[in-house]
Amino acid sequence: MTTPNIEKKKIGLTNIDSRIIWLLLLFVVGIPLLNPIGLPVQVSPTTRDFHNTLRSAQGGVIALALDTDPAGLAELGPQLTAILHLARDNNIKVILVGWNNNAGFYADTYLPKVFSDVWETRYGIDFVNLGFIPGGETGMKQFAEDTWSITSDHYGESISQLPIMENIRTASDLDYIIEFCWNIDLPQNIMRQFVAPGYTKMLAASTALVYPSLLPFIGPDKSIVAAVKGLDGAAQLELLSGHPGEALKGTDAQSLAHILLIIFIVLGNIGLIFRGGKR
Amino acid sequence: MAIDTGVLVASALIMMIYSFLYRENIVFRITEGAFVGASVARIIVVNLDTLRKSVWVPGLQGEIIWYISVILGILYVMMLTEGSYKWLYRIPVSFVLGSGLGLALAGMIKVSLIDQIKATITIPLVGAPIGEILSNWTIILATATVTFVFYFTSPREGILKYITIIGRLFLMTYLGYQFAGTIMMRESVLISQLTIILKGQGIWLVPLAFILLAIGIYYDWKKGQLHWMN
Amino acid sequence: MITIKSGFTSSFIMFIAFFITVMLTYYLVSKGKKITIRKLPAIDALDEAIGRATEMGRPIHVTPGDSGLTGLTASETVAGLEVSSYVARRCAEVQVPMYITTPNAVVHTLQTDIASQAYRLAGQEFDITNSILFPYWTSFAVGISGLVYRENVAANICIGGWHGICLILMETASRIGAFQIGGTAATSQLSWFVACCEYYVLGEEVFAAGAYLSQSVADVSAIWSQDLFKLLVIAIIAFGIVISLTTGSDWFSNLFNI
Amino acid sequence: MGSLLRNNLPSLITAILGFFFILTYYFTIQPLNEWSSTLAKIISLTSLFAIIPGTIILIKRNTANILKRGNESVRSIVTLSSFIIFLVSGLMGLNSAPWKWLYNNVFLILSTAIFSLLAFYIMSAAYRTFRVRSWESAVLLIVGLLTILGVVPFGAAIWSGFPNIANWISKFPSTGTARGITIGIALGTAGVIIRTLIGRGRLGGFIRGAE
Repeated sequence: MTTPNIEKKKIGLTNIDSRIIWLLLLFVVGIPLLNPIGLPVQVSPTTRDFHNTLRSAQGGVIALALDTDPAGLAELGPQLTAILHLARDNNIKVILVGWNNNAGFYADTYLPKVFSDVWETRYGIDFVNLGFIPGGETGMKQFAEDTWSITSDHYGESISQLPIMENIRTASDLDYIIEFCWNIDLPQNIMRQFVAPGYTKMLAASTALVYPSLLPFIGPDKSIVAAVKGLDGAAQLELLSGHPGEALKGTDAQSLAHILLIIFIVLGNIGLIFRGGKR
Repeated sequence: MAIDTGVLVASALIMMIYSFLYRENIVFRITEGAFVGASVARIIVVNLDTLRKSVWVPGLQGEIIWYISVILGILYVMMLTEGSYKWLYRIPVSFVLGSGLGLALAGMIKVSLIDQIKATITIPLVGAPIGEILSNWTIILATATVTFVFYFTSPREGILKYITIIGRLFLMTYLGYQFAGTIMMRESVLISQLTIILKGQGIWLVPLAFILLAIGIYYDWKKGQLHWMN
Repeated sequence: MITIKSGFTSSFIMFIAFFITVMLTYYLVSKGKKITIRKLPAIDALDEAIGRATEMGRPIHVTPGDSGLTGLTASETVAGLEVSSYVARRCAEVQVPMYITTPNAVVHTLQTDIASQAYRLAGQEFDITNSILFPYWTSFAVGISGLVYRENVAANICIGGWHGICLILMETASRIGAFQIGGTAATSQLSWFVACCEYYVLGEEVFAAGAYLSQSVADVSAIWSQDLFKLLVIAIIAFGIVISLTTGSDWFSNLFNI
Repeated sequence: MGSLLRNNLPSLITAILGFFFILTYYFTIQPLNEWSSTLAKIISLTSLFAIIPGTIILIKRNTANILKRGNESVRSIVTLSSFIIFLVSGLMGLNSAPWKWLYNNVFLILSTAIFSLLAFYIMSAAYRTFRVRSWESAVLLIVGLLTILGVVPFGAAIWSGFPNIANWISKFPSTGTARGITIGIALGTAGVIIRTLIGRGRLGGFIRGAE
């Protein structure tokens, strides 16, 4: 193995060793996790919209499309839990699917968090885990046109044995599809295959990263009816659903990490001023 | 108190990955290898399970039409051969691309073009409070000028130069907004990882990790390989 | 029996209009109409990167991004493949080892073939074990970081469609002092390319990069047709606003509902 | 004959399928629309096989590394053994205890841990990059800071106006800009797709196998 050619560099305010910054970040995030400060959380209008729209589906059936990578679960996982709680409290049936090949396993992890006490009796009636559907956009078209084309759920049980699927023959029998957005591609695929042909309406649960790209599509008369964003949105949703969880605990740590970032950006710029604005 | 092996292994793995932040080392290399192998195996397992559910089980009931996909799929192997039949691997590729591109194009024109134009020209521009009207004009101005920032076939002269400047202003606003979102998302992921370590038995491993790190730094310093890095 | 679905007439007309624009510009460019594309320094720097690798005797890493060939990122990935093809050709000529990586299985089959062809044109044999598939985003991130670090690459060329993990690759490459050329159209990633790369193409410049490199009729005409269509879209928006401001009626915007 | 087929069959399939799905998206054409779901399922299942060449290359590469007994051999042994362990436990069934344990405590954790490296890198990259050298970077920074302060509870605790500013930025200038970008990218992508479907342009050339 060859040794990387790292050159010696001057030490100063504009070039603090990255590893020192990283160590500081570890402490700044870790300490509030151990000792929460408990800053109050305000519910933003977008999250309230999302909550009201979801509750309007009372008594209906919604599909949750878990198209995220594991890393997205940091934000989408708390959102998913809160949405499942809301669905259970408002008597909404949920169908969990996904075009990411992890989808079945996520559902397997998150459904018991909410439904563990009624798993044996209500699985297939109130909630179902249909698992992974291959093929990306092509697979979405297949599911939207003919829901029964996927033949069995994640655990291999035939779809005709599941009472919840009895009346769900195409996507138009769904009240909403909630897309768990991790990148901009998959939500747009859902818009193209589920919303534009008029099958069903769409809600978005998105990471803070992808939310800006979804902005032009969000609105009561546009493709995405309402959206919830990021860890802050998850915390607000937990507050609204009345089941406080992981997200509310994480917001303090997030606040402090941002303060650290702001400090470092300011430090970098101060160093720049002292050196006369040259790089 | 029972030992939770799952959390201990998980915490150890997280710290082994973070050791890359100091520098590339044998611990990281082992984790990297384990993950690369695991991710390949996982996809194979999931794919086999999907095939069992969608091809094998219906096949037992006489629906053999899905075996077409197996025949097409096997052609991917031809990519590895050298010879006059290598081109056969492009047949499944062309199936996947043809359907994917066709579906994408048809829907894209509706969702990303027609709907967006409609949304822009139906923004209320009269009969609302003045603040809202000005804000609505901001949307239109942003859409129009940003489109010109990426205009390639004519030089940026005359009026186009000023349009581009306004466009870049809006672009920077958007990038700033997106920058904030990016940071928040990344920090949430970090928080979720540290929660796993700190909220369970993984916290026992933290002192051990720092001791190992200190030993590593000491040896690097002795060998003269400890450099200021930025 | 053919009937158009309700609400899709306007989309279909738009599709036909775009199709005709693409075909017409293709025809005009192939008949000799000159279209100049803005100069892109990053693409000119590819040769510099390969030159550095030759001097140092170290390999090159090139990747068309972490995206696939369907959906929105298709065009970025295609541009990335175009760049890979060019780099492979030059690497074969100067006999610099080249690694090419991707997380997408379909892209992997194509890129392996493209690299082999480029090498064959230069009379060389491409070792296909240097075309590596890490079939998952995060395994891709960690795999290429390890690869770049251990092989001590001289240059890291990462033009393509990126979703998030590019920063892991670029930070690692800048740690070992590799020469970096990158680019993407994903707005969430733009700032990191500015931070880490010596040369970069940003936003829709990526689409132009492919055309700039190949100068083929189809690619150049596509850039032209995009620009023409942008003008059309702006004109439609302006016309719609003027109509609604002057007459107050919404007949024009209703056209988009049919 | 052979070369004619080789050069044209793949691009012909691409074109036929592409226009088939475009037409059935806009029009109701019987019986084509009834076939489209079946066809979509067959193609979706086909995409599962694309992993094969990559896997074979990976195994080949790692076996070669082990046989060379170089620096890479330790990592290659780990790669192959983890591949086999995951494969075997997965073949025992996706609900078997070993697979669930491995998936939740190794795969999910490693995947997220690698991604969380970005939280560190982003910190140092932001520190190094975001120097106010021009009005453009100033705008970017100010908007970024305002948004952060508007979203996290800490900002609202300082001044209650921050959430409103963040909401305004997201609702108006960002929406407009994102729309402009969306239109641009849609046009770029549509251009590539049409060129590919008619067998021209780079991707069309790749499918044809032309160099």
